[in-house]
Amino acid sequence: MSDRLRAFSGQIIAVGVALLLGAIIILLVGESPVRVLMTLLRGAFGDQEKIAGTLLQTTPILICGVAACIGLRGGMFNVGIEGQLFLGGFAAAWVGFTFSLPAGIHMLAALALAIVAGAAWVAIPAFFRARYNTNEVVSTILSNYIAVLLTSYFTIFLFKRPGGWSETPPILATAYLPEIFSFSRLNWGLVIGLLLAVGVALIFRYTSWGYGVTMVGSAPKFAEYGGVNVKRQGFVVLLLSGAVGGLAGGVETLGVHHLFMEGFAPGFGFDGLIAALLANGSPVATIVTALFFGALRSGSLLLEVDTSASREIITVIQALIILSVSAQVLIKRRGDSQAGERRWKF
Amino acid sequence: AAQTKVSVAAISGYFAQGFGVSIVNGLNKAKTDFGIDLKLVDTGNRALDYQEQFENLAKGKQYDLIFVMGWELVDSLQKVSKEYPDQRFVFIDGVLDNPKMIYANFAEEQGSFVAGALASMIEAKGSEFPKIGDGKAIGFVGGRDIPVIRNFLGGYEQGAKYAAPDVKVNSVFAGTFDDPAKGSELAQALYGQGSDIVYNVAGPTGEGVMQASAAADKYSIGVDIDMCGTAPGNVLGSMLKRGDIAVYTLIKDEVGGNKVTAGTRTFDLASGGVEFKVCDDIAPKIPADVTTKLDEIKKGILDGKIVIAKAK
Amino acid sequence: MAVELTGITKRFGAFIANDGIDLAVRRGEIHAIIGENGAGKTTLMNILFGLLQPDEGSIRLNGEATVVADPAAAIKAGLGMVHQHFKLVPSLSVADNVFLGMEIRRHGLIDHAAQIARTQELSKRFGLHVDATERVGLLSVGIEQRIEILKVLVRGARTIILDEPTAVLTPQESRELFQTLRSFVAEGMTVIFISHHLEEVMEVSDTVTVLRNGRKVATRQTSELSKDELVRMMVGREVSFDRRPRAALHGDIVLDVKDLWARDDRRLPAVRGASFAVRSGEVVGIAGVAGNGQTELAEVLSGLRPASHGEAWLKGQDLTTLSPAAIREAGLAHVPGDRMVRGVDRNASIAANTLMGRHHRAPWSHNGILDWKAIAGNAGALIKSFDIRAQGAGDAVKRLSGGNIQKVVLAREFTNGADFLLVDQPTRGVDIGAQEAIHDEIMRQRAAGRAILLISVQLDELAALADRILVMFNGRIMGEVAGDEADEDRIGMMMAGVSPQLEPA
Amino acid sequence: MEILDKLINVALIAATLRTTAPILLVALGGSFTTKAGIFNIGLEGQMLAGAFFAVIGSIWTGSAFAGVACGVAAALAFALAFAVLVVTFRANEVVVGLALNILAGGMTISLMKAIFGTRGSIVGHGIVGLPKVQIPGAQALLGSWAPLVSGFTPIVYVAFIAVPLLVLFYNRTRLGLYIRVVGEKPEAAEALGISITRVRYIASLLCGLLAGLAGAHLSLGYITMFTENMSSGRGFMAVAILIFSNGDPLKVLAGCLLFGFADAFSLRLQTFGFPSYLVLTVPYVVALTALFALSYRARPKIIKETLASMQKLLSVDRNSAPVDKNPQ
Ligand SMILES: Nc1ncnc2c1ncn2[C@@H]1O[C@H](COP(=O)(O)OP(=O)(O)OP(=O)(O)O)[C@@H](O)[C@H]1O
Ligand SMILES: Nc1ncnc2c1ncn2[C@@H]1O[C@H](COP(=O)(O)OP(=O)(O)OP(=O)(O)O)[C@@H](O)[C@H]1O
Ligand SMILES: [Mg+2]
Ligand SMILES: [Mg+2]
Repeated sequence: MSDRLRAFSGQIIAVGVALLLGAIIILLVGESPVRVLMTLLRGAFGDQEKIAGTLLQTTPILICGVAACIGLRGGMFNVGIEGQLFLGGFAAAWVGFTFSLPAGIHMLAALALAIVAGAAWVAIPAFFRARYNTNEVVSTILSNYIAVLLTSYFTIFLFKRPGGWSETPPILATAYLPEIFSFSRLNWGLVIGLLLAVGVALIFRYTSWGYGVTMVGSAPKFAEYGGVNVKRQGFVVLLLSGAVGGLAGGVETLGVHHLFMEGFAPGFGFDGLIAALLANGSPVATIVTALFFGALRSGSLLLEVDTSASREIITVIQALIILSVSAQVLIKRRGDSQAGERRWKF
Repeated sequence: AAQTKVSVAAISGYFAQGFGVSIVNGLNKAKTDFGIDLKLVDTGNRALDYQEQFENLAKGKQYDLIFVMGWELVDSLQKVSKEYPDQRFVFIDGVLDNPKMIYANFAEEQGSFVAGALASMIEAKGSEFPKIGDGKAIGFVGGRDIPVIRNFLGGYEQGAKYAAPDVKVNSVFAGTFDDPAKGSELAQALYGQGSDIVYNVAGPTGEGVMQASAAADKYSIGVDIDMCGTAPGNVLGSMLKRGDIAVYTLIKDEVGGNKVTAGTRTFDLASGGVEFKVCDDIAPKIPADVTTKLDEIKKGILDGKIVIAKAK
Repeated sequence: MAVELTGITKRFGAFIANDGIDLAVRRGEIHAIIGENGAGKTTLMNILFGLLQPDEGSIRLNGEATVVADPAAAIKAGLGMVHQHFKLVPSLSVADNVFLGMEIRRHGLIDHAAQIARTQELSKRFGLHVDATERVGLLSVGIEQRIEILKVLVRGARTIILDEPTAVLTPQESRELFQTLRSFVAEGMTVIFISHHLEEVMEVSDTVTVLRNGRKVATRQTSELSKDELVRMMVGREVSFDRRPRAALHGDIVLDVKDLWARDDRRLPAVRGASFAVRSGEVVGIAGVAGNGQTELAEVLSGLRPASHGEAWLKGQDLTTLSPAAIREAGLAHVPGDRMVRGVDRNASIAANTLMGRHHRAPWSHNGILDWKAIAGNAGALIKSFDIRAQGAGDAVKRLSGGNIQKVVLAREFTNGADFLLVDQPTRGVDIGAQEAIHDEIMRQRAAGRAILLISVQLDELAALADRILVMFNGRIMGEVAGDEADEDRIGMMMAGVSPQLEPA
Repeated sequence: MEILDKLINVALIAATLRTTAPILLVALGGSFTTKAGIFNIGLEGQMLAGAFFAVIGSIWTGSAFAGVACGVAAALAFALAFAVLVVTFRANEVVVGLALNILAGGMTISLMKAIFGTRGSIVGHGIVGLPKVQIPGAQALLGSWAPLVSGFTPIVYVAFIAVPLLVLFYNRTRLGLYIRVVGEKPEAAEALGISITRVRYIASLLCGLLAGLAGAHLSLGYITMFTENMSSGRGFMAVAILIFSNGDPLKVLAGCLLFGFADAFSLRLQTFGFPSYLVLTVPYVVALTALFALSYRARPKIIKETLASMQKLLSVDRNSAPVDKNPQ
């Protein structure tokens, strides 16, 4: 237990170091770190609407983070969540504006297709990873670019809303994910994300399948020896990860935008991956890290209005946090072995 | 109540690109001239963020006018303007169906028509004009394939057809406003295929087009702001979309106690909000017949004889 | 004195691998170092060669006190080391490998031609025949070793350390090697070598140093020693070639292997036409020098490696057509040879480790849901019954000592209710107390009517446990010896590739 | 025919060379880390930092070459951070690489806003671009083929000349050899007193050097400006190429030419009425297809090797090996 405590305190220290570096950079771009911090806090938690706004930002990061966690558990780096999110978002919108179905069923159908689209999009990289050991990091990154262009093509050339900007027709209200409060766009997507995080954690902890997959990720040869079909589970894990990535897109479409547009939700896939990495692959801890990133994002919206710093300073801080966390755990572990474990754990 | 100090905010994801730059220029000029409070907010590119950003601006009731530029902001703008009916929003570059808002509408198809006409007439001269081959084609590089850009292209094509029907227009899109290298390659491809004049409507991507015209020693046409300086000798002219004039006039009215009210202001060839400027170093080389014809065309547009279809 | 080590102590965490070792090696002698697995031989040599730094103690080379900060310092002092695992670069040529780190250069560029010429010249001079232009990846282990020795020679070594040089060699290659070593000594060089083969130590060395549990037991002139004395010093007790008492209870054939072939990772045939059967209540041993196809055989039987030909029937099912999971279902339990990689997840708890392979089955899970209470309870029981020294089932496996990790593996595999136990090197790196316990457990399993295939490089282990011993050489089963007639000479001959039919003893 | 002429001509080849150069440079940079056994997904960020600081340096000093030096220095700083984290702290290289990419993106935008007041792009402001090198006599000797050898910025020549230099480097120099050894068999390097850490640091920095040049080429050579994220995935393309070329300079060249060509060719396809968004996916699709196809092809090679080894074995072994049951 003290191990876990030490890891946790290390994580906190690392975040602190990153924030300190961030403060220096803020000084460099000519702003006051204190003012930036206060603005961020106000922007993230200033009133109930702001808090809801933070949770709204948290939702896609959380769901993408869970998608990443699923992959990481099985030793797979799904860097393609971004693309899966775009395709899922488009698929959900397509169901939403093409069919008319009873409320609820319509929404579920749209989410289902989003899930299928996400899974389908990762299927080819997953197949090649599982069968021929093709590096999934590169193949999923490259497929992101294709996904974004492809959904733009669908949107602009095939389904453009007449007279509108580069966007599809709006989905029918029957497909909406209901909002939770009257004063915010915050919707049941957050609940889906939370349930998903807890559910995935439980599945990994309490099912035989989850045990096998965890072993594939942490000790593949052991898993193979124990009769786990390493290749198949690798494929399945990437597929599930992609499915959840697609779901994230569906949730954004049905809960927030109610249509699909160009530049739908750029960067959430990466944010989610980072949140998952920071949480060391634990879906429940991802709730915390996603909330942290959500608060940063949401706080940053006030940053442009109230200070002269760019919102991108947030991105810089995020990157610094990841870097210092990835370094600090290793300072401790450095003496452990000579060979160096190059797994995703850091 | 007469206002002692006017406070203005502007929000967009495109302040760095040609048209955005000209808006920022206008705002800054207004700031210097009238001492207004000015806040620029960059939306970034995440659709999820837009609505909160509008709310953050509108909530304090601090800004008299909020200028909004960019079609991707429309959905959020509509929602927020309903939530804050007292807040005056100025939507730049288009007209929406909300009658309570202020619209600054630009007739970019008019300027593009002139650009197309000039380009095709010069192309039709063939080798009489320096650097022109006998390909009888002109080019167009768009940023993303979206309605506004299509409207530019439409005007350009109609103008070309009107002035020299046998000159072909080759149009391509970079798919992005942020990849000048791609813009340069696209332009060079067009030049390589015999289009001697390329009109760019592609933000920073288009910057690559301008630079390519210098590299290939062909012609380019700039957009939004005066781009004659980017490749002297190779830029025929620029289709100016005077965002600066639009915001400056609106703010001037406001400061002068003449409150800006809902409705559409059109900035077109007639009002000088859109204008085609031939570069000074090129102007003397343009044959007289072309200049005459061009003036006729401009007049035709002004008195409504020439009707330009807008792209949907 | 070529080498003098005084009071060398090396700790890895709490574990003491070398404990105050003194070692003196005279110039011009062949000095053998022996000891059981894990006695600390490699560690000591690594310290001498600068790959590890001692926590205490000092080193004198050629009479001078020396700090061997890194291998470069050792090389400079005239030391050379041929490692237990070869350190050659497969994609480079022989000459490039030989000169790696001391390339011959002209105008700042590596002069491949000169390197090749020098390598040919050296190889001729020392009788180490190699083709300097070949790529190392294509060569056999025997030749790889020659290259390693050339590497050492070209660096001007006068004292050569060889860590288990014969473990991977055929007897003939070993003989050639020793001839070479003797010629070195004749030229005034010094040789230190580590070996597990007592005969070759007796035959070749001038002096022997015995290590046990990280300490030096003694250094003696070889000529004054008998093999028995050596063995006693090594293990600290008389080796019992005593067989475990047993009742004959051979039952039906459980495993029937017919003409089985398989390839190794280099895609070369590693198992070649193995045929044998194992009955219930029987321990069949497989003897052989490491690397003669035993590992591959075990992997094929457990489904981890495809067979290229042949069949292996386990209770009516052909294992070669089944997945590892299906083979487990069919009734196999497997104690893998490389337990750290295959046998456990070091970072997981003991409880999680006892789960592998049966996580789909009651009582560990019901309908796909794990029952962690039952799992922990079961693991606790195993900890008790297998005498695993741990604080509890929640302990991470990486905190256990090697022997206890092995017991975790055994505990899991032996309680699976499988009819066929595939046991690969069960006592490698395990201390003597634990060895006894493991042997007891294997005999208990035999008494319970399991069919057991025991792979081991330790003949005494096989002699003690096996009812029959099969000897593997170069992928083939060379012959069979009844356990109670186990005779080291006969088995040794077969291990060296001499077929008993061809050369009747 | 006329269409073909319009599509495939000297201009297309020249365009291919231009589009190839930046990817080639960054991929050659990655070759160092690949050969040294480091998976460097951070190329994209190093390139972007190089592009940004090259522009800053050029504005600041008024000299294109000083700008290039600034860009290279920035990329080196990123490479150094990468090396410290990955080599010394042994952090996961994918995590560090991705984080550095994100850092580069955020930092360039923040600095742009801090320095120029707006984000987006930097044009004008006195940026001095690299001059174009006109090879004397090219026009006279080659006529219409002259654009293939003349009229590029110096870095383009550097990129292509670097290929044979790297071949020489890996085969004939000590450092090159050590980089290969450290990547292929670190134990061997360690045993011979070659410092793995030092070699990996050097490889990382060499990588930063070329990635920085690639970035500077984008913003001062290819065109003269900087835009947000102007590396546009070229670094990732390079990583894809590195994976199936294993960092061998000639294979890297082949891969880069393939993508350069796909890029240049697809841009031309648009003029024939193909939808722009689909055409724009072509380079990525080509990269992915190549990645998949080449990892698929790794299979038959194993079979061939096996056959060869079997034959070798059979010649000494009288017993004939049986027919494969499970050809893998
Ligand atoms: N780097 C290390 N970290 C922790 N323990 C180590 C390390 N290296 C060796 N040991 C331990 O030190 C002990 C001695 O190891 P060493 O390799 O010297 O044994 P050995 O006598 O060479 O055995 P073998 O005959 O199996 O080669 C072993 O128990 C081993 O597990
Ligand atoms: N032991 C080593 N570990 C790591 N890198 C090394 C080692 N020895 C040399 N190198 C690297 O190899 C490169 C060449 O080293 P070398 O010692 O040949 O340099 P040099 O002697 O100055 O060369 P020259 O004098 O021939 O120009 C250097 O970059 C050096 O850093
Ligand atoms: Mg050993
Ligand atoms: Mg050893």
